[in-house]
Amino acid sequence: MPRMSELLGTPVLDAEGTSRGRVKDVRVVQDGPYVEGFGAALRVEGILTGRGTAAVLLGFDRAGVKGPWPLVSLFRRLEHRATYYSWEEIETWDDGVVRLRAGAEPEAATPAPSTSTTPTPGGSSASGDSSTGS
Amino acid sequence: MSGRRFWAHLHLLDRQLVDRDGRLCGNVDDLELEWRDGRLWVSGLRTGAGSLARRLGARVLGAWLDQVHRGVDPERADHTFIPLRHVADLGDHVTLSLDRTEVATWHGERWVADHVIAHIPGSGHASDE
Amino acid sequence: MSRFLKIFLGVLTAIGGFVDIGDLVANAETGARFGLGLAWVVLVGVVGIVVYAEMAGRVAASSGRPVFDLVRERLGPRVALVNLLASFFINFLTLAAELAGVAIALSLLAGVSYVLLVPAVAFLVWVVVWRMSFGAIEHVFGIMGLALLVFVVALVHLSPDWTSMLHEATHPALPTEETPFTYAFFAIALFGAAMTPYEVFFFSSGAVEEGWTRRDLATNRLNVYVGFPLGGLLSLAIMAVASQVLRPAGISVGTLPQVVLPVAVVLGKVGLAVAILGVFAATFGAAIETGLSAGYTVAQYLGWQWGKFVRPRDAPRFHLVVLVSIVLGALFLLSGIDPIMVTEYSIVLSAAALPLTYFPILVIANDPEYMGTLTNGKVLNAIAMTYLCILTIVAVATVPLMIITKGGA
Amino acid sequence: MRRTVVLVALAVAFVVGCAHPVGPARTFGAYEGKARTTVSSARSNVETVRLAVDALARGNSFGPYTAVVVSDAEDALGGLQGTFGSIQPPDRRADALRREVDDLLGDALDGVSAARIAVRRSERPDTAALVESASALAQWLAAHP
Repeated sequence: MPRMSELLGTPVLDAEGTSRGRVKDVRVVQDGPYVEGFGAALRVEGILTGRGTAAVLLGFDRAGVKGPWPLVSLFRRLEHRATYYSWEEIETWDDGVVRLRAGAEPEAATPAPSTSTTPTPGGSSASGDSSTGS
Repeated sequence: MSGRRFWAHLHLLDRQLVDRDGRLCGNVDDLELEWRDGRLWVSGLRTGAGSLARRLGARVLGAWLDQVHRGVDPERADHTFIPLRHVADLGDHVTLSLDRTEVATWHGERWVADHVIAHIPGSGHASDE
Repeated sequence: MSRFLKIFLGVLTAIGGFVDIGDLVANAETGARFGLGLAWVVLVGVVGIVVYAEMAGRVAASSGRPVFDLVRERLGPRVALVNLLASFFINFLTLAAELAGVAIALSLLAGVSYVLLVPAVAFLVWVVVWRMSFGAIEHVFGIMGLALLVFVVALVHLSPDWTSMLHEATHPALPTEETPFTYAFFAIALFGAAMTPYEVFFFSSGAVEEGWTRRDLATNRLNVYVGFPLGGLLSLAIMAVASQVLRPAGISVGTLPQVVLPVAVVLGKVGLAVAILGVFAATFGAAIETGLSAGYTVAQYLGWQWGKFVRPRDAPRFHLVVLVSIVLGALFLLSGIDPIMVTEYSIVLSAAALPLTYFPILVIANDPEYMGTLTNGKVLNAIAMTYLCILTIVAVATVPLMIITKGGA
Repeated sequence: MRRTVVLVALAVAFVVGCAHPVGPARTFGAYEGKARTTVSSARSNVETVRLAVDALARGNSFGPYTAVVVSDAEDALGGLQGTFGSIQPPDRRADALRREVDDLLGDALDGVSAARIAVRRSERPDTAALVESASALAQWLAAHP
């Protein structure tokens, strides 16, 4: 059985065999068949690829970290250098390499807010107060 | 199709595991994936020193630690794997519908509790007010 | 307990709990060598700890997550492991230094070598960690630590020339004996003493221990905004007294008993006894806090059950780490190492490691997924960002300065 | 890999930083500098003992505290004497300096030891020797800026 940690950090090649960096993060979506006790199953939806810096992991852009601005502008820029590919654009993942399909098109990493529900702020226990917190 | 979306690194990996009684019982050290119908699914969580060691780059040590976890389990069950059906909530921590005794990290806690802590007077009492 | 009393108690605890062996030694040492020429560093350090401790408390109250959980979530397991090893090592040095402080304080009353008292002190610290409730530990030692106010009394009793003292503090000049390097080195030591990372581990884990929620945020703010600056004032009094009494005699502080010597000179027997009690309480409280912090950091990195809010049997590995740390700390001291040197290294290395702790706190305090509506405001972020720059410069400068000045000699 | 290198470098720096401030001296200037550090440190210890003994004599302090302060200072002075004595003087001029400093340290240690003996016996210590030694040390420092 593969593990998420094996997918993360894997080199990504396009159809011509040119390197597109490595897998920086993996997006999963909860839209699969119903799993008793959990809800809809989690499907791997796509990968964020990029080169170098680990700054992507700080999630300044994707988590919507609000400040301070020098950090935000620096780390957002670094994070924007990464590109997102839907799992449909991936030809294969084996032998420790991810290969993209010919003509694979990147998408925006953060989907529009209407389709994306981020995890509840403050966790399950505090989520009740978050709306009344202010 | 719509549903909650998560980034593996940002929202799931390394989060605190909490059992059904609110007790801390390890971290999400990895996610287990499986192929079904040509798609890749998350089948459950991995926890325990073995998975952590693998992520830190020590594959052999990791496999060995996972084996130790299985070996010390009374039923030889693999409690380093937590199938999705036992995951009650994904938030800033991950809540399980299990008791912590059914999670791999309990092996270490139990061993230390029985062999060290139990021998010290007062280990079974909450602190004096 | 009435709400007012509880808040009052919290502020007193923050004042008394602010000072530990690092502050005692660093403030007396710099007072004796530089007069008030480094007083401004204490102010800078106090503002820094206020800003970041408040953030850590707010993060803990709004998400229920202590600092080291966040360090691993945001930095990943590898970087967090390096962070853990560094933090644990520095915390260990601090723990050893605090244990030595307790033993030395007792030796001043017993008249025997402090080394003989180290095993008993380590045992006593461990028993308190094992048996006493979190709230009791915090309040008892914090309030006993207020005995250090005797330094303020001594300063007032000296009736120094306040205007020239103020001038000295606001127009720092380099003493002829010193070089810019030693000045910078001691500035870093003072800064590290004021902003010691264990204070934040302890503060945020303590907030979780006491089950803080958003309702406790006002108390958090008051404790930090009022208590810590008053604690900083206490540090300045120690520095000022040393500069008034020890500096004219050409005394440089190399031992803990020298720190309380000015109080004996100025206030006599009773003052001396109170000062020793204060040193005892401050170091004992800090020994407990660093002992617990050893357990907090390891357990939080690995996801183990931690804390004093459960029975020791329910958090066995956490208690094992605490126990082993205290025992190793005692053994380290029994090897005959100079406790003041251990203190100096603990605070200087703390200064070097500050960004490791404070950067993840700053990121999380701005992350709406953890904080909901309670993310940092603009002004706070501007201050916090300035401090992050300072911390980074300090971290880079520490090791070279340590080599150039040969450890501040 | 790079991280390991950094960690090793830090460890080395730590050990180097820990090294005793008094190392070898190759020139007279360096030797004089070390003499200065030593004498200044000796003065600090003698003055500490003087203040502590004085406070005890006035009833401002108590025996156990004073005893600890005095024996700490005695240990420190013993250490200074040993360390300074083991530094190789680079030339003839340094030999004279060595004798001078050695005498000062000897007097300081004598005064402090006498104070320690008196304090441990709960006798009134003789502060005159301490005052004399302290001022001799201060004078030497003033003469060697």
